[in-house]
Amino acid sequence: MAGKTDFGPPFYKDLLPPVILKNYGQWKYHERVKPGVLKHVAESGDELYTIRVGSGRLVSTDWIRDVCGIADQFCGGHLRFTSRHNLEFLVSDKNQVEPLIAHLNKEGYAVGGTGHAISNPVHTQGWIHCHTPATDASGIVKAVMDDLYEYFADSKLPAYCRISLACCLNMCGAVHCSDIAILGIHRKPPHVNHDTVRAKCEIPNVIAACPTGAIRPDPKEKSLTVNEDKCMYCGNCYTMCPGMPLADPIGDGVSIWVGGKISSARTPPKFSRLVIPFLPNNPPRWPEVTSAVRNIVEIWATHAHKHERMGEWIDRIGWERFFDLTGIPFTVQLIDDFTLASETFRSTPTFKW
Amino acid sequence: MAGKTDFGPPFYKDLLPPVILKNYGQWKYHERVKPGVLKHVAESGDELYTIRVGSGRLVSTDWIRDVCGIADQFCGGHLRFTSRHNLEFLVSDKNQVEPLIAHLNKEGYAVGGTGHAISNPVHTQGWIHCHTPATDASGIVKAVMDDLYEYFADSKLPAYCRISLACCLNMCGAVHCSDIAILGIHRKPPHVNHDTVRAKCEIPNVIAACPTGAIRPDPKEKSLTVNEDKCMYCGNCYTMCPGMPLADPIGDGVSIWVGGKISSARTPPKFSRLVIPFLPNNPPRWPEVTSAVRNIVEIWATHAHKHERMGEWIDRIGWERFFDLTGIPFTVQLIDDFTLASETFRSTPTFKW
Amino acid sequence: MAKDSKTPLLDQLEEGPWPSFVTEIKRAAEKKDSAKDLLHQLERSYMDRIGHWKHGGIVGVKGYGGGVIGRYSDLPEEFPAVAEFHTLRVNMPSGWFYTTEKLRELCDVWDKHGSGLTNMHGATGDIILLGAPTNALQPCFDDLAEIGFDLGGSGSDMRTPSCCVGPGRCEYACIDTLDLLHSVTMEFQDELHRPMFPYKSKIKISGCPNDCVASVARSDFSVIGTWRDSIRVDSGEVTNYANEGMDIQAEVVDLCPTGCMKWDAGAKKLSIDDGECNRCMHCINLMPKALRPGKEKGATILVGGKAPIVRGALLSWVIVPFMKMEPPYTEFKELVRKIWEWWDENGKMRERLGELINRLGMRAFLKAVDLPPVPQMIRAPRANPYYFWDPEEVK
Amino acid sequence: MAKDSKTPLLDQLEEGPWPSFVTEIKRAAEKKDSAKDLLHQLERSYMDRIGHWKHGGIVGVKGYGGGVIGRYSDLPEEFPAVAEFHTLRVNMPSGWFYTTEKLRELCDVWDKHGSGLTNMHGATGDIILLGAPTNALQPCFDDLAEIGFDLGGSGSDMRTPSCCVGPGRCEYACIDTLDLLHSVTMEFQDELHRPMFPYKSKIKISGCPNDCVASVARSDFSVIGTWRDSIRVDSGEVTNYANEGMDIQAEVVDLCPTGCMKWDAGAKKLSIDDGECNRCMHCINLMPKALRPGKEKGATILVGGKAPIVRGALLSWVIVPFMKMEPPYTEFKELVRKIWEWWDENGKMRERLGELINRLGMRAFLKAVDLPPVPQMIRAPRANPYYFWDPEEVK
Ligand code: SRM
Ligand code: SRM
Ligand code: SRM
Ligand code: SRM
Ligand code: SF4
Ligand code: SF4
Ligand code: SF4
Ligand code: SF4
Ligand code: SF4
Ligand code: SF4
Ligand code: SF4
Ligand code: SF4
Repeated sequence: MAGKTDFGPPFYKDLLPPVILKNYGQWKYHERVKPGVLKHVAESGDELYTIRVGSGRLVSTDWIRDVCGIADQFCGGHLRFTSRHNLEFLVSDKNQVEPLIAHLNKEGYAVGGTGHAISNPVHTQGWIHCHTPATDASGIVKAVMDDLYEYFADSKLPAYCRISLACCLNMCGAVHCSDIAILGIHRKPPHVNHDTVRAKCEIPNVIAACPTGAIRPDPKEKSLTVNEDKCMYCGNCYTMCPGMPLADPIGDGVSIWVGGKISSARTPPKFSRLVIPFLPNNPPRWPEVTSAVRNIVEIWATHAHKHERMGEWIDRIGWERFFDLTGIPFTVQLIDDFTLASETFRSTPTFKW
Repeated sequence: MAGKTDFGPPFYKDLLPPVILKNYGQWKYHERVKPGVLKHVAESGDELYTIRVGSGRLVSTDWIRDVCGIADQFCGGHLRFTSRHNLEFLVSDKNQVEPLIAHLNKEGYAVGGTGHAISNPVHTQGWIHCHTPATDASGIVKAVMDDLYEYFADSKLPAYCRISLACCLNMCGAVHCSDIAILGIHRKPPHVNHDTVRAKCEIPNVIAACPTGAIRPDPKEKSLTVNEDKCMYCGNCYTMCPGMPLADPIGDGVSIWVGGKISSARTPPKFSRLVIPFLPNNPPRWPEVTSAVRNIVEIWATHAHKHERMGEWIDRIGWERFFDLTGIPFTVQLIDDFTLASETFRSTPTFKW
Repeated sequence: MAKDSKTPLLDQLEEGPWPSFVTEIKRAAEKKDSAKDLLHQLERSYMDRIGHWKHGGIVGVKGYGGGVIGRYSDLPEEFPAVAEFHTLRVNMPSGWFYTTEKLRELCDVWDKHGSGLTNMHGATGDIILLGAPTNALQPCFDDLAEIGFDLGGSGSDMRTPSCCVGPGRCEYACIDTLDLLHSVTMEFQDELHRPMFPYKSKIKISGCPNDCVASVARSDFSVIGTWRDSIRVDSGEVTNYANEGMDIQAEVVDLCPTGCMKWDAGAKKLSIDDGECNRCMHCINLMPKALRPGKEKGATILVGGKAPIVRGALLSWVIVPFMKMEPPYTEFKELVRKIWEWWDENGKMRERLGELINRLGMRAFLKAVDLPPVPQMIRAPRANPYYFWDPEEVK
Repeated sequence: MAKDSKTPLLDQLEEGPWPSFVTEIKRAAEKKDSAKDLLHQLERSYMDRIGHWKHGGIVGVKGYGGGVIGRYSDLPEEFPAVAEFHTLRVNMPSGWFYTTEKLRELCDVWDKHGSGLTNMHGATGDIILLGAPTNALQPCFDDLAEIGFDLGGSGSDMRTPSCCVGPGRCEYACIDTLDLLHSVTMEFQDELHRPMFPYKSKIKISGCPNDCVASVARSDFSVIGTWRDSIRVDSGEVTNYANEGMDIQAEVVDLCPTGCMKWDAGAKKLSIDDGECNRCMHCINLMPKALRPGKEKGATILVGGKAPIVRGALLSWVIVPFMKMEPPYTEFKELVRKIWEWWDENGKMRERLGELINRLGMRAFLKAVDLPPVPQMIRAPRANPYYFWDPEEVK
């Protein structure tokens, strides 16, 4: 078979459970039976129960075999994953729902994440596998979700609350439109290793890669220099050139962004916005991060109207009130100075004290 | 007295009528008595009536003497002008109000412009006195206001409607935040007159003045060339250098912008936005312009809620609906492609058909 | 319109209810050749659909670098009386208040030296004396000085500042706009009269957020009156408005942008959660007899407003949420000076203050002029992760 | 946590209710040295507060330019089993549906060649097989091919597209997301597997404006299902929701962004002015039994979404308000090709589609790909007067 290419992914129809094949595109409505459990009803009257289970995403083949075992037992050998990396058991026999949940509870699986909950944080590689991280991904996510577990297991928030994490501002976690985004940031310019630069890097490409024009040729060294005043630690140069690492135990850490949104329900998609410019990397449990996130979640949950997402709530009360209520200090880093900065300035004397 | 400088404008207190001097800063409330007439009542109980009169702004000393005569007769020799160049007669004796109005009507003055009206269009020099105009100012304003006179003389609109005009995109009329802005535009690049450029212009300054970088040195001519593809006819180069005129009978004309706002009442200030990219210069009465403006005013007046400014109405119904209702064709020029363009694109599938 | 009229196009603009500038030019033309030539050159423009003025050279009066706009006809042979046709910008009094006496003096001077045509007023606020030859400028200014009228700004200087009518006639005024304007104008006479900056700089002062002088859109420094405490409510008058037919729920409460008002239609009682009010003025505008701004008054200072040249129009941005505004306005004047200094040091030619802040960043600006960052400055925090750290902070 | 544990920091992450990735690594570590070294290198990172991976060189499998991310430890002496630790991106099936049989086959292959660790799934949607040495890549791929799993994208190619569950389980689906995804993936196998573009290009497909696959934020091509006709209303079910305690006025009508709904609480009657509805989904989301999308279904196409590198994050922009989406999806595929061609010709290295449109202007883009300008493309028209004219138009 060697040499076979471009045959594409497995054909989805071969993988769908019978109830879906039968009712494909003929779903009529759904109900949220209880946290972690959805019921979809087809035009035909057929029912499909979904039991959602939290996943650490970084899983072993043993874990996959475990959940396959469960799917064999309760779901006719079918399961799926969600766009946020949760696992979903697809049950067509209503009588299997409670036994499945009991089994899952017994085995310690995390059932939840539906409705007005905090679902699985989309996240990235961090120190597990990437070369540009400013923080770890899986570790913070684990710490944050342990802390916020009640909001995964129950649907008691005013609205959806999507938390995402990216370990550097490449933002593989697509955190930029999350209710709460946790973003690894570097705070020190790259340290130029001239030997590596000479050996491994195409100098014009590295210069071109810098969004702020901070990189200049260093003709003497046949290498590069960085104008440190202009560098905002994006790591673009490092992606182009291994001779410019910027990771640093003191410089690196985490920033918090809030109010983003993807769906167009009620209000259009929004970007998340910076509210805490830096929290230190404090493994294994990043207590500064978990408590900052919990504070924001809880202040929002207390003050928001029903169905009001984080960003919708802030739009209603105003950012000045957000900082007030959360007690988060307003610092100069939060004020934009990139390309579209002027759009974020306030051009009216109407604001709250 | 020659050589006296820096003595500043006349001291305002020397020019205020007695009723104002007495009640300065002690005004309690006002009423809009009828179109063109305001009544301000002071804490002391004193009353001040304002009768507002439209002005063409370009007036002769004879006219000034005329209105001074009226002010002597009815207002103890006091009058003022407004920030939109209307004339205001300040009457402290209630019994003079009706006689004054009768007199004004008899003499053909335009009384009105208060409340939910179309007040005097702020405008500029045009062909009267400037060197960069793409249209005339006073002529269009006269034609438009003749046409819309009913909305000046009466206060029958849903809300304020501020019309402004600027004869080139320097926007001396500060039209950029008007409910309806009439803006002169050039559509042809400057025609370079090498002799004048050599004689009168500082080449580096001219190059630097071009916002799009369209101007290059022409070493052969010791002058300049314009990359016509990059030129958007702002006239900046002409302001710096008389050797680059861009006025043209066919190229020049008028564009229409809507939905701007200055006050922070209800909603923050807004920029006006382009809805008609070009109408020809058709003096003396610019019929295309007057009918375009009337159409917009009337569609707005018919559809807006009470107290809803043009821009607030459009924000509520959406721009797609605005084009629908007004029948104005949507053309590619309306789509932004300047610095902040991406902020104006629609990032949601939610819109109206 | 006479058949043999020499201005058939313009003549059509003498008809209709709106006051006619053509009539005014004709009135002046009866006395002044320059006004007559202006009329005919304008008629030519109406035929040609093009202006007939040339770029102005630098003209002016002794001791001043600005205040006069030079202008030359491009058809000087045909219209010799407007071959030179410069305008003087004359600084108006605060709030555009006049006595008829003062205005007549002005007319006399202008009839003596110029075209007899004016703009009452220019878009910046000046009295525009429209058209005089070069040699008339100095004598005209000398006579103006005699009657106490000084020139306004032009070129790269502080332009003539302006203000709304404020305490002169408006019950909403939270600051003394007329006095502040006069004080500022007198303080900065040098900056007004002698171009010294990278580009023009404008100051406009409005007594409340209605911003009747459009400061937020067209001045580098926008001063807008506001208050820190609660709206003053006269419940009896609220009831009166309701009784007179105002739909307080629909017209007032539902349009309140912060949703901080409640109307109890049965009890005819209005309540305001003042902590959440953003002082937009809407409710006060609708019920001036019943509602008034609070008593702890001052101004919000915004900077950076401007028209599109060169990098796009800007609305001013909040940089000081609240400043007390009492004579002699030292805090405000010092802030203006400090900002001008920074702009002067860093601005490129033809770069307005707002554009400079955009180029160097709000942070650099705030640091340079020593203002603390507060959330009132922004509509929203940044959405991009491209922010800088001072090496001092990274320890 | 054992006192003599060699991973005291990571061990703390085995506690707590959320599933533990540490436990997973340990499980794999029981069988695989690479997993064990990963664990210990990670512990080191937790101590050092810094990553220990080096920039990856180019590694891959025969015939493909992408699909593998090279990765090397910067402590290869200490952790030799992860000295080379490349990941394979394996193209997932539409909607992430699996049979246990298929998954077990996958596990077997991966246990044979790699670390036994995976991401189910990567942020783009691939199955990530996390960590194998260079020499294992080809054999691993060969075995994957055997069981019908192909590689996904990496580098400057089309990335593995993804879609929401759509008609598989969701009553809101206005397009067949699963089928469209499969069809597109098969159509563009070459673009997926062989980097040929200025930079990466992503396609994501959501069945309705809820956008459960976050296409608007993280794909160059966002396909979002919608409808052209009216929301289907089952009045009886509306009444049921009301009877069951839903406050339809407050929860539904008041939150409708267009204000196009009315609720007659007495008659329990809901009416929708569908002409003004913008299909935001809110009311349908709240009352799925009572309200359903219309019947004339298709998709809105948006382009340009991306993360911040290099010029800032972008949300996708509407370029086709409505397109029918029926197999074989020719219109959509042709549009994608046309756009890629334009991007390929004009884009600089590392310039995503959205950035290119920003640089050259939406107008140039629309012209090049032959799409008519419509107001649905914009939130608002331009506010600046800096626009161009084609000399042809100026006559
Ligand atoms: C399974 C999944 C699709 C998939 O193909 O995997 C899915 C499934 C459903 N979504 Fe979703 N959404 C899924 C990711 C998303 C995402 C993407 C994301 O979070 O990254 C979004 C956009 C989030 C955002 O706006 O930031 C999303 C925004 C929605 C919304 C809009 C919520 C809002 O009010 O803004 C709804 C409507 C609702 O909740 O009633 C919705 C509704 C639904 C419904 C009720 C649709 C249906 O009728 O079946 C499904 C059950 C929701 C639930 O969890 O209670 N789904 N949904 C995804 C589950 C992810 C998870 O494991 O948690
Ligand atoms: C006289 C003048 C100030 C001056 O120093 O000259 C003035 C005077 C008043 N304005 Fe104004 N405004 C004046 C220009 C403006 C401007 C500037 C402009 O138009 O260029 C604005 C901003 C316009 C905008 O937002 O685009 C302005 C926005 C307002 C508003 C807010 C309207 C809104 O709802 O957005 C009010 C409140 C109201 O109308 O109740 C207001 C209210 C008032 C009041 C009622 C204030 C008072 O209590 O005395 C005055 C009478 C208004 C009337 O005409 O009915 N004034 N007002 C200006 C008259 C100009 C004219 O001749 O028409
Ligand atoms: C006379 C006046 C228009 C009028 O008919 O009222 C005027 C006339 C000119 N303006 Fe203006 N501007 C006038 C108020 C304005 C305003 C409104 C304001 O001040 O509130 C603005 C917009 C606000 C602002 O400054 O941003 C304005 C923005 C401009 C600009 C663009 C500035 C920018 O930064 O975008 C230019 C271009 C330039 O400076 O080269 C300009 C340039 C000019 C020049 C000097 C043309 C030039 O480039 O040489 C015009 C001379 C015309 C002439 O021959 O008399 N004028 N100009 C206004 C001054 C009268 C007065 O002093 O009272
Ligand atoms: C594995 C994955 C994160 C994860 O843990 O899930 C990932 C990992 C990397 N991404 Fe990513 N990206 C991953 C999804 C994303 C996403 C999300 C998405 O696709 O929906 C984004 C944001 C959406 C977008 O593309 O705009 C994303 C935006 C980036 C960027 C910034 C791109 C931009 O235009 O802003 C980079 C920087 C680059 O390309 O140099 C990047 C670069 C990288 C690199 C290749 C680092 C590099 O510069 O060499 C990372 C390799 C890590 C490793 O060693 O495995 N990755 N990356 C995701 C791919 C898994 C998969 O195939 O399923
Ligand atoms: S977000 Fe940055 S550090 Fe994290 S996986 Fe992506 S590129 Fe690597
Ligand atoms: S980290 Fe980013 S900003 Fe700094 S030098 Fe590298 S590319 Fe430029
Ligand atoms: S808008 Fe332009 S043409 Fe009109 S007066 Fe101002 S600079 Fe001159
Ligand atoms: S008109 Fe404006 S864009 Fe055109 S060349 Fe002159 S300065 Fe440049
Ligand atoms: S800005 Fe305010 S204080 Fe000044 S005139 Fe207008 S309403 Fe009165
Ligand atoms: S001033 Fe504006 S925000 Fe304050 S109560 Fe009145 S309407 Fe509401
Ligand atoms: S995007 Fe719409 S169709 Fe797709 S799963 Fe979400 S709600 Fe259903
Ligand atoms: S889909 Fe949205 S806009 Fe349409 S009726 Fe429902 S809530 Fe209103």
